[in-house]
Amino acid sequence: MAKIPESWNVPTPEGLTKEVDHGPLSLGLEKGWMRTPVEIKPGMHCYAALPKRSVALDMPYPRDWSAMDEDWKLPRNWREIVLEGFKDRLDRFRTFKLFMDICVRCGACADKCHYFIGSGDPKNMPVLRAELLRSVYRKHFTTAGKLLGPIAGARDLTLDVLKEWWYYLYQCSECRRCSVFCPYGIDTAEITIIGRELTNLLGLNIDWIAAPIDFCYRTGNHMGIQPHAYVDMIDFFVDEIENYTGVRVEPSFNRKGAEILFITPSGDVFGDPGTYTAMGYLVLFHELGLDVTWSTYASEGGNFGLFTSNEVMKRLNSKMYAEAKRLGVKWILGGECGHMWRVVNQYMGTMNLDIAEGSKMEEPVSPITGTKFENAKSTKMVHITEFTADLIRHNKLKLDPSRNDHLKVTFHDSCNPSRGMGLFEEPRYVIKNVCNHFYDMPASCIREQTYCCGGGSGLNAGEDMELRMRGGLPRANAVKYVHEKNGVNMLACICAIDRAVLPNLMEYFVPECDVTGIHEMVANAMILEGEKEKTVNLRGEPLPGREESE
Amino acid sequence: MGVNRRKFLKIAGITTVGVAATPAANALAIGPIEWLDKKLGGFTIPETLLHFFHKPAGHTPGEALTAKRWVMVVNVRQIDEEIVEACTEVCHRIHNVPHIKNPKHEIKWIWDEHYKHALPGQHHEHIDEALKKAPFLVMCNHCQNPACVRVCPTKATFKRKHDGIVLMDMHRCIGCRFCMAACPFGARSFNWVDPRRFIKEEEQNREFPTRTKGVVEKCNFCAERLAKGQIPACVETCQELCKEKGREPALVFGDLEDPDSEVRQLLQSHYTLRRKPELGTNPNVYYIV
Amino acid sequence: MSLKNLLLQKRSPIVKKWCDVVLRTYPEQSQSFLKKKDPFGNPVGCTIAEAIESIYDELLQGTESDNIPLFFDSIMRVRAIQDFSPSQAVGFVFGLKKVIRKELGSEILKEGISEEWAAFESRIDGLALLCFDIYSKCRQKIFDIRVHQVKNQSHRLLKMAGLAYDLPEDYESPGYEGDLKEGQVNKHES
Amino acid sequence: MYDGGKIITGVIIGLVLMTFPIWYTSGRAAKKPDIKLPVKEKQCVEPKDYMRKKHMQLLDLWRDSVVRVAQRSYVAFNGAKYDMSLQNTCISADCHAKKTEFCDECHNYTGVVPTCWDCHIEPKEEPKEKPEEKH
Amino acid sequence: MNAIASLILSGGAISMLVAIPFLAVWALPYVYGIHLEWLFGIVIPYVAVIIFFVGIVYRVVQWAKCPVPFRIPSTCAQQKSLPWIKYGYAEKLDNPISTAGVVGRMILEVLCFRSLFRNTRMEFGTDIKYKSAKWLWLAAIVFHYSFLIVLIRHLRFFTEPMPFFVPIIEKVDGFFQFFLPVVYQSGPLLGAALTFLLLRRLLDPKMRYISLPADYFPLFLILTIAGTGILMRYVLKADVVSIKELTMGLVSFRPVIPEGISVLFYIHLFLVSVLFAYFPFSKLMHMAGVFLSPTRNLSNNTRIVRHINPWNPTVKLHTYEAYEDDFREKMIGAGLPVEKQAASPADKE
Repeated sequence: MAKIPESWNVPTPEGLTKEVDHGPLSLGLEKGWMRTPVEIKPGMHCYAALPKRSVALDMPYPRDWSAMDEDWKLPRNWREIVLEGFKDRLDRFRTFKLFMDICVRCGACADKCHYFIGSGDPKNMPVLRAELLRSVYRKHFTTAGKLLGPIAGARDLTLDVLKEWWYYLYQCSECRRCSVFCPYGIDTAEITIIGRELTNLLGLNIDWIAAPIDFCYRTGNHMGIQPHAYVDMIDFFVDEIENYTGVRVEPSFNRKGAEILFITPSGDVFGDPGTYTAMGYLVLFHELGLDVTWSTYASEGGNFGLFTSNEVMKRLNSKMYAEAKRLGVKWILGGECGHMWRVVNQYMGTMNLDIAEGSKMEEPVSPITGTKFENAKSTKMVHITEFTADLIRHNKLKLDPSRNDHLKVTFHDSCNPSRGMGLFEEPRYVIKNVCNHFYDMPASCIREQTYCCGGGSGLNAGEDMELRMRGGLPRANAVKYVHEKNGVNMLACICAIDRAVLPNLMEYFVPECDVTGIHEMVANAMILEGEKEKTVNLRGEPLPGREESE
Repeated sequence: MGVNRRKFLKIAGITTVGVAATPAANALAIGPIEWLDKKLGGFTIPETLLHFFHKPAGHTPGEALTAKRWVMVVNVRQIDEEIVEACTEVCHRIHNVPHIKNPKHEIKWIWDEHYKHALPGQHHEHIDEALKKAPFLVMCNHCQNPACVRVCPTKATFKRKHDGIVLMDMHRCIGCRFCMAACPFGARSFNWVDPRRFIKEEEQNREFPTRTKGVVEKCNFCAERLAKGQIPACVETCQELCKEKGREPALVFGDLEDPDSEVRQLLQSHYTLRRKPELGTNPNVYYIV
Repeated sequence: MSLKNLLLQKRSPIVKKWCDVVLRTYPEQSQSFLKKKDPFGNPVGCTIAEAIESIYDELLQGTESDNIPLFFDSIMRVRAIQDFSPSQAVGFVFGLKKVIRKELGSEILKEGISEEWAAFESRIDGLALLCFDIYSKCRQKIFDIRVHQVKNQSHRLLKMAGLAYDLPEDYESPGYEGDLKEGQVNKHES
Repeated sequence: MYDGGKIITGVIIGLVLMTFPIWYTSGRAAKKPDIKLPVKEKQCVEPKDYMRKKHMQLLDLWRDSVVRVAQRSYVAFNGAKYDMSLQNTCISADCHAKKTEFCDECHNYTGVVPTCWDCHIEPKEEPKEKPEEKH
Repeated sequence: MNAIASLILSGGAISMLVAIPFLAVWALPYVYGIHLEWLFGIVIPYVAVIIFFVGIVYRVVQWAKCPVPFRIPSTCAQQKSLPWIKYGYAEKLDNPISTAGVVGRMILEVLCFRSLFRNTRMEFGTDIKYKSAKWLWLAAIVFHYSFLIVLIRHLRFFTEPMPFFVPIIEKVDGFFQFFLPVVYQSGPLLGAALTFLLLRRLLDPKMRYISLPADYFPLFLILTIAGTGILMRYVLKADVVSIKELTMGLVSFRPVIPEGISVLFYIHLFLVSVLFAYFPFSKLMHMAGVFLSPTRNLSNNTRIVRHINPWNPTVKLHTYEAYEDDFREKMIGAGLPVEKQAASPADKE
């Protein structure tokens, strides 16, 4: 008789009956989390970074390894490296040191994490995710922990602990939802960011992050698109726009002397449905006659360095100011992107503003309306929904929202612009002006309490689909609610990762709902000068009620 | 009773007497319980618990007047303005009842009422003129079935079991005024203002407490005088005055349950009325009209 | 009394216990959370509770309703992406038998309706098979999405084949001569 | 140190608030209560130590006994009988004649405000009390 | 460390802490004739208070020594943006750009526990209803304020004459004037809140999972302190005058050990000393830490004002020139402008 391969993990019949019939709840007899070893499961983590990714950025210890292997091929002195890195970061980040010290484990954050909600894995509670690091902090950096050990909640940094770190640090999308509810503002995202820096000291990145940073560093964008391909791609959009609207837009690239540099995540240029949003930008700029240029060098808004380390983030981000300075633009316009805007809002000025010294950059002013963007005075970068909302407010766009009448739209507040910036009203204002049917999701799922798409912070790979689906479940559930209640069939968002992750999530949980960027809807609603009669939208889909007129 | 309690304390070894033992006591041979008692120092069984289990703590003084049911008989025909004034004055003085001019804030324990208000059921137009105008002395009726007691949320007002007097425990009154609403005779007054301000220091009776702002008060049938073997102040004053005037006593106080008492005889020989008997509170003040 | 009436009578304890059977397949630490009645804060628990109740009601209706697959779908869609082996994911259906036996065992014997019960049991078995079908479809969907994602991401690029940038085979970092294993192609490429 | 100015200011404010009793007292020793004991009576109704700790509970017992069950005579530990009355027994000419020299000494010292005197009338004291207090 | 082990550990620790002063002050004099009141009444309290102050300052200084490289406030409301987009009081407080806003946010955070208050949840019915899940907030706020009031009330033992606010607080605290001595509401409330917080940790499996001995210990410690205090006030009556002599001796640096103080007081005082000494080494440091949390005490104005990172690293960049070198020919091929024209083929690698 053929044997069943062991890796199948087929349960025995006895095991099966056990699964169904559980005894009464044990009260306090369960094993403590410190003694529950991590079990790395497929579908719940991303593949390890390929060694070649580490070359351009000189990331340490590139090697061929896999999380499922017993041996992670760590350097011999890995403990010293991690502990030294830990200490170094304790001295450099007050956030980190403070967050290691003051948590009282009140549990306010426990059920706020979308991964915990969707999976029920207790180690996905933000407090416990942070405790994974805190326990090691206590053991190695506090007297009480050194003396009392597990009594003080301290434990040694062992290989199992490191694996546990890695597994759960890459199950956090750094969305900061827990931080909103924490009485001390402990930001688990901050802890995850630093924890991931530590894993990177040992070359333990995931490929979905390592590849984009590597590509971005060399080619300017995550996809590794070389300049000519980038231009080709946009040209392709130009043709499609002409096809659908009858108007030929003329974008320019790397053009010196332009007034505005436009930077958007490359996801918008190369992945559906972001591409339609990119076409939306093109239409908008053309219609306004904006003196704007795209750059192939700074062709990426997103910054996976945020998910890798501070230094990498800075290296990738520097291209924005460097390019703005080289081209002599007055200010930068940023496309719809999530973590790009967290970096721009919270890190860019601090990290790289010195690069812009001596450039022609000045406080952004909309050339169309004359509005000064005072809130971008220092960083000199304006969010495109701020820009468009201002245009609409000043009636500078000819809009026919009824062209979007077949859409019933809801808006997904992307984590980063929400809790790292506070961009709530601008996108809603734009949506409400370009379509007639807008329904917000319930209040505990939007704005500062918004749920993550489940694939943020570099976790939008294909191999961790189960993780993404679990994490996205609360979001999908809320969309399903408005879908059933209001017939919502379009989920708008202002984040390229959302546009990559949410379609999969919707396909699984709410198949009737599609995903769009806001500027796709803006462009669809715009009455263009010299346009032909519109029968299709930017996706080439026929507009209901208009197809016959042709 | 008190002696028993002391014994209990000693036997259980829970008194603190041992702690305070003087050197002389130390010299004496002490029993094991007292020794333990001493060693335990601050660790005694809480006095609060004793308090809980050992009410009452004292005993009734020997000279006290006692009865099963105190009643008062008022002979309306014998009362004149002078008697009313004297009774009111003495009552209010010894009980530190403030004299407040503002009728809204007025406090009264005993007062003069019109016949038609005092006995509304017995009133008609053609009643004896003299009766109509006669001063009519009223006070708390110390009802057998007091509505005020039933409504009090803190049991601040209560009926004394052994003699039927309805009393107020000012320590407990929270000023909710349910009792005032419940009392059909308007016998209760609420201290809207601090009463001490309205009692001249030289007129204070230092042996009787005043009240504070925010409590209800009323006639107590001079419970504090009964304890000392004295009859209520108004009765005493009235009887003296009546004697001077050569009248029968207008106020008589006594035990209704005692067949030989003066009140029983009066009630047998006279036709008496009580205020609002139809309400079923069963008042203990009787009027001879 | 017929089995149906008994089942109706004991509806709420049976539904509650069946729900508990499902919830007990989750880690103990999250069970109390899963019982919270907050459809947005606790979508998993609420979906399960709602669907279990509806399935039970439909089951009592007797007629093979079209709705049962829908309710199972809402549960299985969640469980298919969670940490369960297929047997664990589907096993809760059989739990209903055990729950009913515990609640009504003696009554079934007393009333002499064991034949009716046997028929009901085989209906539950049927439900389990249905549930397994749905589970498989959900898993299939996940794999479809996975494939779709890879296709979708490169679909524009494929239109202009050959333009994607990748490392040259012989690329070597100037300062670093580590044990790079070139040519090792991962299953995944962004 | 980063944000040193703000943090040090905060720490100093915190320290000043938390050390309030120390600088408020500023090293001077507080005057201890000085109780004037009765001249005539040598013995209270219960032993001194008992009275020091539990007089309030005794008085509570008294008041309930007097007001609610009309038992007014207290048998003291040595068998003597006392009228249970704060006004007429405790704070009377024979015993603790002056409230200010007895009750208030400890009560002011420990900051306990009894509600007794809201109703019960304290004994009269000569008005020369006040200048005496200033010494 | 599971819940039972944690409970046994912290419960055992508390029992020991009670036993030490009990045996030392109560038994030793009888058994060996040794009097240690001076140790528990004077030395240990002084040492504990010194540890408390030095420890807190040390910890805060340690935190202060770490820079705040980035300005990363959690933005819990609309940002300050275009003038016509609503930026009202709620926004100024939850997403501040000015110092005033930050101060307001911190006041709400520290005095009203704003973030815990946010904890709402929704329930389905025919309509969506918001149901607040504010028990944690309520228990936390009751606990902290009761504790504060209890502390202020204790000033009556540490000041002579008392400052004006102490009698006021006492009066408010004993408002209902029931029982004798008057029951201060803060005592039972403190006990109730602590019990709730403890039960919450024990009965909710996920709370039990995340709790450490270090979470149970302070709860037990404060409960025991409150318990001994309540015992002394209402039940086992302590000699308040002697106690005040001792405490006043402590604050005026003329320590004395008066006669007649019960052992219960020494237990109370010892546990308080333990709490003081334990404070700087424990999670209780959140008292100081809450003021320093960079996600709450910074304004969201990095796009308006540049924030400086003191250790802003110098990093290797991939410059445009290097980029153009990599892709020059392809760029020229695609019609993109270049800074340098293509080199002759011979120059190339």
